[in-house]
Formats: sequence, structure tokens, C-alpha cells
Amino acid sequence: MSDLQSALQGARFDGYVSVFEAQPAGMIQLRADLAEDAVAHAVHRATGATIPQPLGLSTGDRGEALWMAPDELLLRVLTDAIPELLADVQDDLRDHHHLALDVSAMRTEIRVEGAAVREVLAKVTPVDMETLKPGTVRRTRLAQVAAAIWLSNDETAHVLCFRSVATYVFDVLSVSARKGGEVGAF
Amino acid sequence: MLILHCPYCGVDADETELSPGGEAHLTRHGPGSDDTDFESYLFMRENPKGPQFERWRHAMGCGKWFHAARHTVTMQVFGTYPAQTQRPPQEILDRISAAQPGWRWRDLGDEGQRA
Amino acid sequence: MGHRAAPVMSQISLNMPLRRIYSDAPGRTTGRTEGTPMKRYSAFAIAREAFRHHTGWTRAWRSPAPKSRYDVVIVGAGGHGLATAYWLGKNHGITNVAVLEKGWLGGGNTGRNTTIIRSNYLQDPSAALYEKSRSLFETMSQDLNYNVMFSPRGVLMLAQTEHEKRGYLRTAHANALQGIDTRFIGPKEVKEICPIMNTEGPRYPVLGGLWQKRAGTARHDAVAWGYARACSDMGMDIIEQCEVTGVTRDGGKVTGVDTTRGRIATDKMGIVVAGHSGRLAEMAGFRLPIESVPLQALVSEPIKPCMDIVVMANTVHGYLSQSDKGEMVIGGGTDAYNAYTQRGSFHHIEETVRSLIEIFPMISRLKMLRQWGGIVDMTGDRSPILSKTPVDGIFINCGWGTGGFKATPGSGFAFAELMATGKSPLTDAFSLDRFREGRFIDESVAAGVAH
Amino acid sequence: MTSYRLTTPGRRIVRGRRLNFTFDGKPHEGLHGDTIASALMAGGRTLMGRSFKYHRPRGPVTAGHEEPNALVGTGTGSRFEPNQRATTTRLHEGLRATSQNRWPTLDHDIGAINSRLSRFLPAGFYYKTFTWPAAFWEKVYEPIIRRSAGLGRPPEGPDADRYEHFYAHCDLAVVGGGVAGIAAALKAAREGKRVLLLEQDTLWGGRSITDGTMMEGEAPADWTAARIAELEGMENVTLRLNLQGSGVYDHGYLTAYEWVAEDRPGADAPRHRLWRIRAGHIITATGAIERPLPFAGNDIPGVMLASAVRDYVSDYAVTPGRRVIIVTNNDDAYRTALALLDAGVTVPLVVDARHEAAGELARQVRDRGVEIATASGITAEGGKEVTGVRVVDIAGNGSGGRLVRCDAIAMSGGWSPVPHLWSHCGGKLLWDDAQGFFYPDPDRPPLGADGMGMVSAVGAAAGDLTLSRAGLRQDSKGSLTEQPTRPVWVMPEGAGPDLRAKMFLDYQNDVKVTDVQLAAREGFVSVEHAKRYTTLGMATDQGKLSNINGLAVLSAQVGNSIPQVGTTTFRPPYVPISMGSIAGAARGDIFQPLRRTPLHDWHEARGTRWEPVGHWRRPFCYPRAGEDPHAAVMREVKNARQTLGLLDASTLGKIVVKGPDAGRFLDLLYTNMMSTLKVGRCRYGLMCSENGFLMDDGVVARLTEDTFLCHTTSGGADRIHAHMEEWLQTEWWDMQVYVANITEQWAQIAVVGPNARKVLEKLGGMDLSRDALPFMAWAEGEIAGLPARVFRISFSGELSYEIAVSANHGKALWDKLLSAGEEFGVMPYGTEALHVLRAEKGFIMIGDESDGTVIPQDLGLGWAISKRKDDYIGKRAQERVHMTDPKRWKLVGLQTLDGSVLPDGAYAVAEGTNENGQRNTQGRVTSTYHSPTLGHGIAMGLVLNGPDRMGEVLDFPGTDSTVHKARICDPVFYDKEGAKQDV
Ligand SMILES: Cc1cc2nc3c(=O)[nH]c(=O)nc-3n(C[C@H](O)[C@H](O)[C@H](O)COP(=O)(O)OP(=O)(O)OC[C@H]3O[C@@H](n4cnc5c(N)ncnc54)[C@H](O)[C@@H]3O)c2cc1C
Ligand SMILES: NC(=O)c1ccc[n+]([C@@H]2O[C@H](COP(=O)([O-])OP(=O)(O)OC[C@H]3O[C@@H](n4cnc5c(N)ncnc54)[C@H](O)[C@@H]3O)[C@@H](O)[C@H]2O)c1
Ligand SMILES: Cc1cc2nc3c(=O)[nH]c(=O)nc-3n(C[C@H](O)[C@H](O)[C@H](O)COP(=O)(O)O)c2cc1C
Ligand SMILES: [Zn+2]
Repeated sequence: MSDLQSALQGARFDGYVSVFEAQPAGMIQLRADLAEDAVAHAVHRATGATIPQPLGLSTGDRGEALWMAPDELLLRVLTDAIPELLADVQDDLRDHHHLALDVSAMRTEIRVEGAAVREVLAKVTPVDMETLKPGTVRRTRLAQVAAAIWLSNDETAHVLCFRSVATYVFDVLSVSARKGGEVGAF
Repeated sequence: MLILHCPYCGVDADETELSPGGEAHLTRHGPGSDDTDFESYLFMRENPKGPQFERWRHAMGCGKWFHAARHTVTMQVFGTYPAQTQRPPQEILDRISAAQPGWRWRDLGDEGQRA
Repeated sequence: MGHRAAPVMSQISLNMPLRRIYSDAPGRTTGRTEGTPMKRYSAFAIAREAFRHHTGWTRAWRSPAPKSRYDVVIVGAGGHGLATAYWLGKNHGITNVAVLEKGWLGGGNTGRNTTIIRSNYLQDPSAALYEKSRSLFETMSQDLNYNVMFSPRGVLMLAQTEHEKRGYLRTAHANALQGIDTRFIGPKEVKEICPIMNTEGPRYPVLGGLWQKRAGTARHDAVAWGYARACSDMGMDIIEQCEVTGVTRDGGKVTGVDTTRGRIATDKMGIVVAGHSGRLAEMAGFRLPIESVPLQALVSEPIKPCMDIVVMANTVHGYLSQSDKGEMVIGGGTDAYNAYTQRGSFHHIEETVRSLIEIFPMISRLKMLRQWGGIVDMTGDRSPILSKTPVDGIFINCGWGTGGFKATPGSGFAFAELMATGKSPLTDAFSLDRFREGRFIDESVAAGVAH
Repeated sequence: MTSYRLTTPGRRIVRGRRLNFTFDGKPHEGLHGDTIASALMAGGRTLMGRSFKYHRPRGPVTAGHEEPNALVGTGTGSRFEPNQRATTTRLHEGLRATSQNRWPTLDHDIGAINSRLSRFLPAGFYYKTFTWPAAFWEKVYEPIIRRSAGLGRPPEGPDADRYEHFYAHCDLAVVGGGVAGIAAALKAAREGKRVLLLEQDTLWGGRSITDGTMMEGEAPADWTAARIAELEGMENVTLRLNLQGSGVYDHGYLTAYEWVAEDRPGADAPRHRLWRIRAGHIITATGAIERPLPFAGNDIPGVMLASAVRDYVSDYAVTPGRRVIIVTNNDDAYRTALALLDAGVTVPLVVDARHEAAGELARQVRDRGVEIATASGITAEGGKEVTGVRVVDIAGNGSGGRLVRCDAIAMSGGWSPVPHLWSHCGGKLLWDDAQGFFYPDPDRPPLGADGMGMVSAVGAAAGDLTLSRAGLRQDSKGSLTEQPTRPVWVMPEGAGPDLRAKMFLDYQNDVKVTDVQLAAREGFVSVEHAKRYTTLGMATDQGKLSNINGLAVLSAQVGNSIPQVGTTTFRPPYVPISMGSIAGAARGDIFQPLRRTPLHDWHEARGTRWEPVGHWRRPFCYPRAGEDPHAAVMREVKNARQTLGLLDASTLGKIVVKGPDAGRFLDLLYTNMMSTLKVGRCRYGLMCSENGFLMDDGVVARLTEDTFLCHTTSGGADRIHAHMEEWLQTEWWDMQVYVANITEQWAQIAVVGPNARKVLEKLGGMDLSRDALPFMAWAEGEIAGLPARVFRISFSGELSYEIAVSANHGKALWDKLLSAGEEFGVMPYGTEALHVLRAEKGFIMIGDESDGTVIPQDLGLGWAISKRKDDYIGKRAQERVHMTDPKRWKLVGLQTLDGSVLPDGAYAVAEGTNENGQRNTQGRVTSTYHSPTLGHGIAMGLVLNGPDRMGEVLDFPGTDSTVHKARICDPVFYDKEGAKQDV
């Protein structure tokens, strides 16, 4: 769709790691009692994934579920699937107190790639990046804003931030990734 | 620069991920309440030089409010616990008493006074 | 052997022949241990002393042991406590006064503030009190025969948002009716007064500022020392290393205090202990709408003069001036949680410095020499309390929070009047009952303001 | 010209690599590895600075971070920096150094006159004088005092370099990479702990490399190299040089300062990096610093710490002189004699304060033919350089004595552990009387979050100067048992005032023994008072050299023991750190987050004048070429009234509240009744704080039976969302309600004006007729092919639609509106036009009509306060006497008699003055604008009994002595019936 405009319009910076805007994903914010079977069912139907452990991420064939809070998940699926999946979730949880919203446009994912991703992130977040395991999702502070950070492997970091500060976060990460700033501590 | 354990998401959170919310275990006084009660609910504070029960929000993390028992001089943290609690867990009270024998929290009255 | 000696020990010291020395009617000379009058300070005195290696100088204030009873006991020898004692003597003839200090006098917030003095407050009661105070600073050095280096170099409060600008315009109007000389000035004049400032932004271009020309700074320690010397000279006892540990009452009336140097009787007592107000109130049996939080400051290494005014940038929470010695004195934010450590969290230093670099880019290449904190007493409406209390005979002066240094002389003046006569027009609005009545004095309304 | 470069090797310098630099504009040459100080000394210059107060000529006393004297400016322009320690600043090609605090030149400084006048300028003299005549202080004295302030010249303009932060975590951080630190790190690392070992120097090994004897059978350098190699091979260890422990804060937070590219100006690398380390435990292995000896003339250039002399010889192959006399109270200084002798420098004499010099080191020195004068002290002779010493009886008054010629003096007053980091967060110290120093009390460490000690000290930093407690056997060739030190605080001990006035304690601030004694005499007996009265320890070295000597002098004068007098408070940073490093990368574009709406770039490209609103930026107006902002605002207002305006309303907060109890919850949150709102409808609502004051307002739309969408002010979204979560989590946690802040999911555009419907119909997709979508209703559908929610609400009083589309579609919708609106003369308008439009309608604005002291009742908003509810947040507070006081100022309209615009923030005066002599007032202006629609000024204000005083005229004095007269009127100036918005 030509009308679609992501926050960073595909921006990219190559320093001693690469920083770039990831393909926009469809996102559903789900608040519910995560212990209920119906919730597990709805999440599975939408993503193919199970309910993640606290601070976890679980992957299914249609998408993934990120643990955001004890009563909150973020489901990441294909953008085009959103209207249908959202309706499904709402339908599945019809009789359960819950909140499910399309929040696809509200957040931006920035990818950081390279051998030094941990180090670059360690310049801007108080999380222990050296020991953060791939698959652990940390909602935390990145420079002066909130963000969720996780590694999918040792050389790929995902940073999820609010759309309005996407440029800020991108700039902050780019400055941190500038050549000459290598720390070499981890 | 505090680190507090968020009892909801299990993270040992850096102070900069958190936002403080003042004294914990205040009783809300609404319409019809006595002037003194209302004044003390809104303004009068324990402000102890010693162990204090206080509210925190894991603002940049899971967003949940929790309570912490912290010493305002030594900065020792005796424990954190969910905000949906009327009184501090006994084990935390015990821990405070161990660190500070004879300690007593005014609002807990005699209950809070441990040997 | 420290000052925290058991009360029993100090009881003994009470039996020492001190009463003989101090029971005389208070006066200029009789109060002094040496029996010699206080030496007047002057350039001639220095010249005279220079030729005898400055051996002729005597103590600036005496160090007496406590008597068993005083007409008035002031707890806390910070600026406000000492100023209260001074005006009790000077205006009300009450000189049988003890000022009790748990540490060294002036060692609380008086000794650790960024020394900004101004009176351009919005609300009438504040403006009255702070302007009284500012005007007393004008003559303090002569009044005390002690150079407190009041430096009315001008204070500029920057407006960096439309909202802030409108707030200062409002303050300027209020000040005009309160008899306070302030002016809202535009960005061009800002740049002229303070050339090292980057007024162009880019983030928060300077839209102007509220300028009070006769506001400024003073040497904070000297204020405490000058008052201590003057009080001592009136025969008052300033007793350091004497911590109040309890308040004794007879029903609803105060009868005295327990201290680390023994029990002292009095039926009139002023609590002037800033961050420790809640503790003293607890001893006296009441609660206060106060929370104690650390507030931090820092200084850079000294450099040659580059800035001749005080700048307060409230949008970004940074306060900057250059001391007479050359350091840039920088004030920042408070921790938002209670603590009694005079430290504070590092990220506030970071926030403050970051903001000030934005406005004063040159300080990026200065170095931070030292950072410290004080415990400030924040009230529910961020305005001070000068008031009677639920206990008869106990008066409280507290809640100055992040901005009470400037109020030191005025606060003492008004509080002494309240203590001596039971009423002062300057303190009326600052009574404790305002919280119950919902009658707040909120200064933050025009634009976030501190110090 | 007595200092020079030796031919012996220096372990830090590379002989072949010459570097050119300048000092005060004159060319100099140094070697790779040199500091500015070592290079200048190699070139024969020891005079490097002037002291603060007396402008005394000064040379380096140290070879390290504790240097008080040799401070210079480096660099030029945007890389100029004052007060750099010449003793630690590494040389680089082209470096430009300048001396400080002198005029016209370093060698001939007019200010040195102060030194002659020093007897008139004792400690605290300014408190005693300059008060008469009163006016002179401000006009004459203070300007003079101020002009003489400071050391270096201020930096210029923006900084050309960049900085950054780094967060590191470990079980154990070891500060100091001397042998004690290395051993501690190794022990923990072998136990599997995550260890960070940091060393401020460029080399490992600390003092032991120069001073140490054999360690566990190895030479210290070999011992060090082997241990470092082992540590380097371990996964769980991070080793860093050039990284200085800077401050210890609560809960194991350690800041550290890294010199990354300071010696590579212009390199694309951060100059400094500030580390924030979270350590489970911290070990300070920071070693010890040598103390100067207080003898007369101890500040003459050429007088140096004995260890520094040794360092210059062995590290840089530089000697401060050809004939160097050693003066000491301990054995360690004899190492300097040996080092000098080994390097071929003459040591005519060692002066030892002790009654005998019987140690092994002394024997070695004596064996090499050097005379040792025991039970002796010195006074130094010289002006800008040392010319000799007078050897005097240590117990005497300093008179007489024989003169021995020399050109440098190496002094040692014993060693003091470096306790700074230990003390920053509350660690306590013990006094060692024999060695004359304070050291960390292991039983009173700073406490961590768990209430246990979080810092420990090892090695010399723990007072274990010979490392016997560290378990490091410094075995040696011979038996090197050292003889006890004899603490000396004044040399000679019986010196009279003339000599004591030349014994410097704090070099930089020119605090002498006599100053401290004067302070004590005047009652400044608390160490903290003495510090502040004399400025002892307040210079850029923070008393690293002066503190102990100073308080020993104080305690002797006061008659208390040294531990009774105690130390002053140690504060971070350990050594000054650049402000740039504290701010880190946060400057320029990323100084603070800038929040951008999906239309931000469009506004920017359009040359909008921005207004910061929280971290957002909103267009204030869109001036056209040649148009001033006021004219732009007037044009934008008129256009919206007459035809069609567009406003980027994306920053308005949008919070979804859902659940079975959502209605009940909102009834508590808002003053209005929200639970009765019908699905499909909107209602304006007010929120108060629990203290009763108005805090936010906005339109609430009921989306479904159990779902509401709450709009908040732009600045309020996060705050109100947090406010809701707080009440739900901490008070009403039994309620079944979820809230979500989805502000940024939506781009929201207000389409405003008589042609609003037409332009939307042109875009097509939804029935937006009055019947299908009446005023205060909302609907979901498509506009121009984009899924949208449309709210028929109006903050302008015109026909108005607020259209929300996915943020991804915001720009597309905006573009379509602009092109479809072209035929109607569409124009975007900014926040200021928005303000004028709402003011013409008498709509209140949070932050203008409300200021945190205003309750809804003041604003005539009683209709929005439900009388049927038992409770809402703020209700109880509004029952207090002051809140129900009939004398509260109430909202009215104000119109000047002459049509002019009332000044912003003006007050309406009343008769007379109050008790404090302030003019009485009876109201104030809250909003004031020129209304282009009405052609005159309009204002709102709060006035005493205002609503009952319609038509009355009030006086509003300006700040310029003009008085503006304004009549009280209805606050709704335009379209009182509300016909225009409801068409
Ligand atoms: C970092 C910082 C910056 C500031 N900047 C400014 C500024 O720029 N301008 C400004 O106007 N204000 C400023 N302030 C605020 C100002 O310092 C204070 O409001 C003011 O100094 C308070 O004076 P005081 O005499 O009431 O309290 P203090 O000076 O704190 O005196 C209280 C005294 O009471 C003593 N005490 C406490 N408990 C007991 C006890 N039980 N027994 C005996 N004695 C006791 C304490 O030891 C202390 O000496 C700042 C404060 C800080 C911390
Ligand atoms: N006999 C004596 O009189 C005497 C006196 C002093 C030292 N010594 C000798 O000194 C050595 C002591 O060994 P040690 O390891 O305890 O101390 P050390 O002085 O050898 O090592 C301390 C190290 O810590 C570093 N350091 C200091 N502060 C720092 C900071 N804030 N951040 C980072 N690094 C910092 C220093 O640069 C140094 O390398 C032994 O060789 C001992 O014999 C002897
Ligand atoms: C206005 C002002 C200026 C200061 N200037 C210096 C200074 O030049 N050098 C210094 O070491 N400390 C300076 N300080 C800080 C004091 O050394 C000290 O840190 C502060 O008074 C708090 O006391 P404490 O650190 O002993 O707790 C200054 C403090 C103030 C309030
Ligand atoms: Zn959490």
C-alpha cells in the first residue's frame, strides 16, 4: 500500500554494527488473565505460539507472543492478517475480561545487527547486555525513553520503541554504533 | 542509585527504570470523611529516618506498582511485594526487626513491633 | 569521647561553674567567656593583626556548655535557626536563648546550597516574605559586621516554552503590585546579559526571561557564621554537637528538650531543622506534611569569570552561577523518594549537566570538581511552614525545600516575631492549618520553580 | 634550567618517537609516552603554573592525578580546555599547552604582588573587611575579587568532541591495577566470579614496578605480566586500562571515567566514556599517595614528592635537578636516593626527621657515600627555583642551620592510603597513629542493598603498605624491613610564625600552616568549618596532598587527637571529570527525545514555527514568506472560521478503558457521570487530582458497552494513563478494567470550518451528514479509502470533525485533505490559532485557565460535575473550607474599553494594600488574545465574584505603569448559542 508510511521509512545506519528499521509487523496488544485457558487458546489460534514465560518470547508458525507484563502480551503477526486475527482474539475471549487492540502503527522495531550488538546497546540501557539471553524480552529504558529489547541470536538485537520516538532511538543507536566508539569490553 | 526487585516481572530494576510513589499503605479517605483523616491521608507523612514502606512503579518495565521496604539512611532493601497488599508480609517485618531490633512502624501499632 | 556522649555525661557538665558566667544580664560583653568584647572586623583590624601574626583574633562565637534552662530554645543552627535567634534578640530583646545544633553550625542545607537569592515569587505571601529577606541581605554585612558577600548581580529565570513565558509575564505583573523590581526581558537582552548562553536552541530557544536585577547570591557559610557571631555576642549560647533526642511536655505544653548533652528546660521552643523536621515533630508528638528528600548540587573546577549573573532554567531543571572563587555552581533536581543520605542518585547529576550543556555549550569542556547533596524538607504545596503547632510553646519553621537559603534573614525576622508575639503578618499564610483547609501557597503554578 | 632528560631508559617513553608541542606559544619537544610535565621538565622547565591566591610560582609536585600545581590549558578553540593536569596529560603531536592564572607571562606575573601582601590576606580576611563603605562592596571590592577568581580561562563555545556512556555489570569490580588489585581480581576470577579490573594508568602493576621488591620469587614486572596474561585468558574477566574509578554510589553503582581519545584530538572517537558499573561488590585497590612535608618554602618549583621524583627518573628518564636533596620521615624516600644515584644524579644529602636512619634502605644509601642528617629538618631556599636547603634541628625553631646547595628537593612525609571510593558512600576510617594515616575500617564499610558491606579495600589502599595482609609476599634480596615512620606535621617542630607562614598545606589554594592555626584560634575548630574558612582541600586536587597534614595541624592547635578531629567528607568524583562525559552522547538532536507525529516532517518542511509541548513539538503557526507569527495566526484563525482549517491533533492523548467496571471506574475518575454515556456518543469530561484541582480535560467516546476512549490533553496522555493505572492497581484492584494508552496508534486530524463537511464528502467513504453523525457523536468507517474513526467534536466552535486513522495513514490523509481542500482554500493552523479559536468561544484550556490551584467550580464548569455521585477523585478535597469559600475568584470574560489586548498575566487591582504593604488584587487574566473574528481584544480571567459583576470595569495595571481598563463580560465571545458547530 503506497499510503502506508512507517516511522523511519526504512532508515539505515552502518557503523560498527548496523542499525535499521525492521519491516513493520502487525501487533496486537492483549491484556487478559494469562493463566486462563481461553487466553492460551486465543493466543495459539492467532500466532501458533504458547503463552510465553515471564520476560519470554514464544514463537509459532503465524507469529510470536512477547511477554510484556503479568497481564499483557504483545502478539506480532503479519500486518495484513491483523483485522482477522484481532477479530478472532476478541471473539475467542468474548466471555472473558480482556482488552485486545491493534497497535501495529504505534511501535517501531529497530534492528541492530553485528558482532557488537550487545556492546552498542550497553551504551544506552541499564540492562545487563552481556548476559542477556536470546529470547529474553526486557522492557527497560533506552537512553531517555522506554523500549523493549531482545536478542534473537548473539548478533541480532530487536528494539521496540514508541513510534513518536523512533527517530530519537534510531539516532541514539546510530551514534552508539559510530566507528571509533568500539569498547571491546564484552 | 537503587536497584529494586520487581515482584511482578522478576527483574532487578535499575532506579532509572522505576518511578517512586511515596509512602505505602495509606488509607484513602473519600467524601464524608473527617477533616483530620483527609488531611493526614493527603499530606501527613511518616517520613521516617529508618525503615519505610513505599510505593514504586516499574514504569519503564512491566508498568506495575509494587511496594518496597527500604531503610532511608542505609538504603538497605528489606524486600519488595505486590501493591495489592494491605500490610507488609511478615518475613519482611522480621527482616527489618533483625536489622533494627526494637523497630516499630507507627501505623502498624503493636502488631508491627517485633522483639 | 565524641559529641554523642551519653546524657549522663553532659548532666555532669551542667554542674560546672558555667551558670556564674552566663547568669548575668545579657549584653554585649558579659556573655563572652573571655570577658573581652567581640572585636570589630575591619581592614584596620586586619592590618593591625598582620603585624602580630594574627594572634589577636578571638573566637567568632563562643563554645559554651548548655545551661539548664533558657527562655527560648531553638533547635537547629542552620541559617534559619540562627537568624531567628538573632532577631529574637535584636527586635524583641530576648537573649536568654540557646541554639542547639547536632553537628557543626551551618552544616545542614545552609552549608550546601547553591546560594541563589531572589524574591520574584508569584503568590503574595511568598513575595512578601522573600522580599523582606532579600532586602535584609542588602544590609546584612553591615548589620552583622561580617562580610557575607551579598552579590546582587541579578537573577535571570529563562523562559523556554510559551507556557513558561506566560508564567513569567504573570509573575512580572504580580511583582509590580507587590513592590518587587522585576522585568520580563526578550532574548536579545538575555544574550547581552549572558553572552556565554546559547539562546538559539535548537531545542528550547530562549523566549526571554524574568530578570530581577537586585537578586543574586551570597556566601552561604558566612551567613551562618555572621549570625552565630552576632548571637554569641548578644550572650546567646550556640551549642554545637548537641543533638535533640526528645521533647518533654506537660500535657499539651512543652517543658524542655532532651539532648545528647543533657536535658534543657524551656517553655518556648522553635524547631528549625529543615530535613529533620519530621523527626523533631515526631519527638514532640505530631506529624507534618513533609517529606525529606536529597537535593544535589555540584561545582566545576574554577575558571576565570565568564558569567556575571545567576541563570535558572526551569524547563530543563538546571541552575548555574559562578562563585567569587570561579567555580560554576550548579544545582539540579531532587530524588523523588525519601532519604536521609546527603548523597542522591547520580542520574540527576546527569540530567542537570546535560541540560546546562545545551544552554551553556562551553561547560562541556569544564570538569565537575565535586558533587554533594542535602536533605530538603518538601511540604505538600512546596511552600514553607512558619507556624504554631499542636503543642503549646512549640513553633515550627520548616518546609523550605529547595529554596530557603534566600529566605534566611526574612524567615528569622518573621519567625522571631511569631515566637515572641504570637503573630506575624509575614507568617500568617504559612500556618500548618492551610493543608487541612485546602489553602495552599502554590508557587509552581506560573512555571516550575525551585531554589 | 636544572631539570633535564637522563640517558637512562624510561619505561614509558619511546626514544625514537619525538613529538612537537608548544607551551605558552614556545616550541618544545617531547617523546612518545611523555606527559606534558615530563616533557617540560626534560626541556628544563619546572615552573608550570601560578597558585590561586598569591600567584606563587609553582612546578609539579607529583607525577599523577593528585597534582595541585601543574595545571595548564590545552588545545585551542572548540577543543580548548582549562585546568588539565600536566602530570597526567599525555603528549601528542601538535599539542598546545598554555599556563594559567598569570599576567602577562608565567615567568613575570603581576599578581605575584599578592604573595608579598600575604600577611594582610590571611584565611577568611574577606569576611572581616570590604564592608565599608557599604556601596563599595558592590562597585569596587567584589568586582576586584571576582576578577582575580579562577585558574584557567573559560572554554569557548560548543565542544568539538563527542562523549558516551557505557553500562557494565559484574560480581566484582576491582579498582586499581596494582599488585593488590591484580591479586584480588585473580582470586575472584579463579572462583568463577565475573570480574572487572580497572586501572587509571596506561600500565599495569602500580607502584610495585618502580618500588617493589621480588614478588613470590618474581620481579614485579614479570609477576604482573604473568597475572595479567592469566586474567586476559579468562572469559569471566574484563580488564581495562585508562579507566578511573570515579564515584561509588548506593547499591553497588560505580562510575568510571575512561580516557578514550583525549590524546587523539580530531579522531572520530569519543573523547571520554563514562562507565556506570553495577557491581555485586567493589574492591578498592587504589594504593597510597605520598604526603608532602610542611617546611618553609615547600612550594618552590623543584620541591617534589620523593615518589614522583622516582617516577620521573624511572618512567620518563627525567630528573628535576642535578643535585637533589631528599628530606623524609620514613625509609621509603631512600628509594628515591637510590634511583637518582643509579641514574647518575648527585644526591648531596638525605635529611631524615627521625633520630636514626637504621633501615636497610638507608644503609644502602649511606653505603653509596651519601650523607644522612638525622633528627633534622629543612627550610627551602629559592624563588622560582630551589637553590638550596637549610638543614635545621627537627625539634628546633628553624633558626640557624647549615646551608646546602641543591636544585631540587624530594620530600616524603609518609604515605596515606587512598580512601576516596571507600568513603563516597559512607565507608568509615580508622587512624593509624604510627604511620600517620587514615585507612578503611573493615568493620564499618559502606552498606549495599542487602545491608552487607559492598566495598572492601586491599593493599596499600587498606593501609597495608607493605602488602603483608594482602597475602603477597614481597620477598627480597636482603631484608627490607622498614623502620617506623616519624609523623611530622610541622618542620621543624618549633618553627615560629614567620616560617609557618611559608609552609604550604594546600598548594593550589595557598593555605598555609598559619591559616589553619588562625582558623582554629577563631573557633573554626570543626574540621568542616576549618575547611570552609581556609578553603583547605577545596582546590581541584580536593586535598589529596593536603588533607592529613592540614588536620594534623588543626588537631594540634585545638588540642584534640587527629581521629577526634576527623576528616572532611570525601565526595565524587575521585578526580574531576568532564561535564561532556556526564552528559554523554545526549547533545544536539538527541539531547532529549523529540516526539514526532506522523506529520512532523511535513510541518518541518513547511517551515513551521515550533512550540514544545512536553517532548512533542507542535506547530505554533505556519508563517508564510514575509509574514510575522502574529499575522500568520490571524490568517489561520480567519481561515478556519471562514472556510477550512486543518490541525494536526495527533498528540492528543487517547486511552482505551475497557471492562465490566469501565463505566464505574470512569465515574470515579471524571467529575462527570460517564457511565450513562451512550455507545456512539461523546462527552466532554473533567478530571481532578485527589487534592481537588483540575488536572486534565478531554472528550470521552463510548466505543462499545464496555469500552471507552478517553481523550486527554497533549501533555497529559502519559500522566493520565499512569494516573489510571495507579488507581486501578493500588486502590481499586478489584475492578475489572484494562486501560491502554494508544495515543500513538492514531494520527488525528481536526477538519475545521464551514467547509469541513464538504471536503470530507469529497473524499468520500462515510455518511457525515448531520443526521447520520450529529454533534458529539462518533462513527467508524472509511475516509478516502482509509479506515477511520470520526468524532464530531469541536474545540473551535466551528463545524468540525476529528478524524483518526492509523498513524501509518496519517500523512496520506493529510495529503488528501490538502488537495481536496484546495478549492476551499484549506490552510493548516497551529496551536496559537487553536488557542484563539477556543478563547473566542470561551472554552477553557488546561494550563491557562487552570494552573494547579483552580477547581472546576471556579471555571463555571459546575455542569460537568455530577451531583449524583457519591465519590470521584477530588470530591472530598473540594469540600474543604477554602474550596467552598464564596470569595474564590471565578471565570469571566474581559473586554478592554478601547478594544486593545489585555496584557498576559495582568492582575485586576482592588483598593488599598494588605498587611504586608502589597497592593490588593481582585482578579487576573488567564488568557488574552486579539480576536481577528471580532476585531478587538478578548480575554478570560478569574475575578472575585466575577459572574455577579457583569458590566463592571476593572483596572489592570501593566508592568510599565499603564493601566488597562476592562469590562467584565460573558466569556463566550463568539456564537453564544453554539449554532456554528452544530450544523
Ligand atoms: C543542593 C541544595 C541547593 C540549594 N539551593 C538553594 C538556592 O540556590 N537558593 C535557596 O534559597 N535555597 C537553596 N537550597 C535550600 C536551602 O539550602 C535551605 O532551604 C536552607 O538552607 C534551609 O536552612 P535551615 O536553616 O532551615 O536548615 P539547615 O541549614 O539544614 O539547618 C538545620 C540544622 O538543624 C540541625 N538539626 C537537625 N536535627 C537536629 C536535632 N535533632 N538536634 C539539633 N540539631 C538538629 C541540622 O544539623 C542543621 O544544621 C538548596 C538546598 C540544597 C540541599
Ligand atoms: N613501603 C612503603 O612505604 C610503601 C608505600 C606505598 C606503596 N608501597 C608499595 O606500593 C605497592 C602497593 O600495591 P597496591 O597494589 O596496593 O597499590 P599501588 O599503588 O601499587 O596500585 C594502585 C593502583 O591503583 C590505581 N588507581 C588508584 N586510584 C584509582 C582509581 N580511582 N581508578 C583506577 N585506578 C586507580 C593506581 O594507578 C595504581 O596503579 C606495593 O608495591 C608497595 O610495596 C610501599
Ligand atoms: C556555593 C558552594 C560552592 C562550593 N565550592 C566548592 C569548591 O570550590 N571546592 C570544593 O571542594 N567544594 C566546594 N563546595 C562543596 C563543599 O565542599 C561541600 O561539598 C558542600 O558544602 C557539602 O558538604 P559535604 O560535602 O561536606 O557534605 C561548594 C559548596 C557550595 C554550597
Ligand atoms: Zn516489573
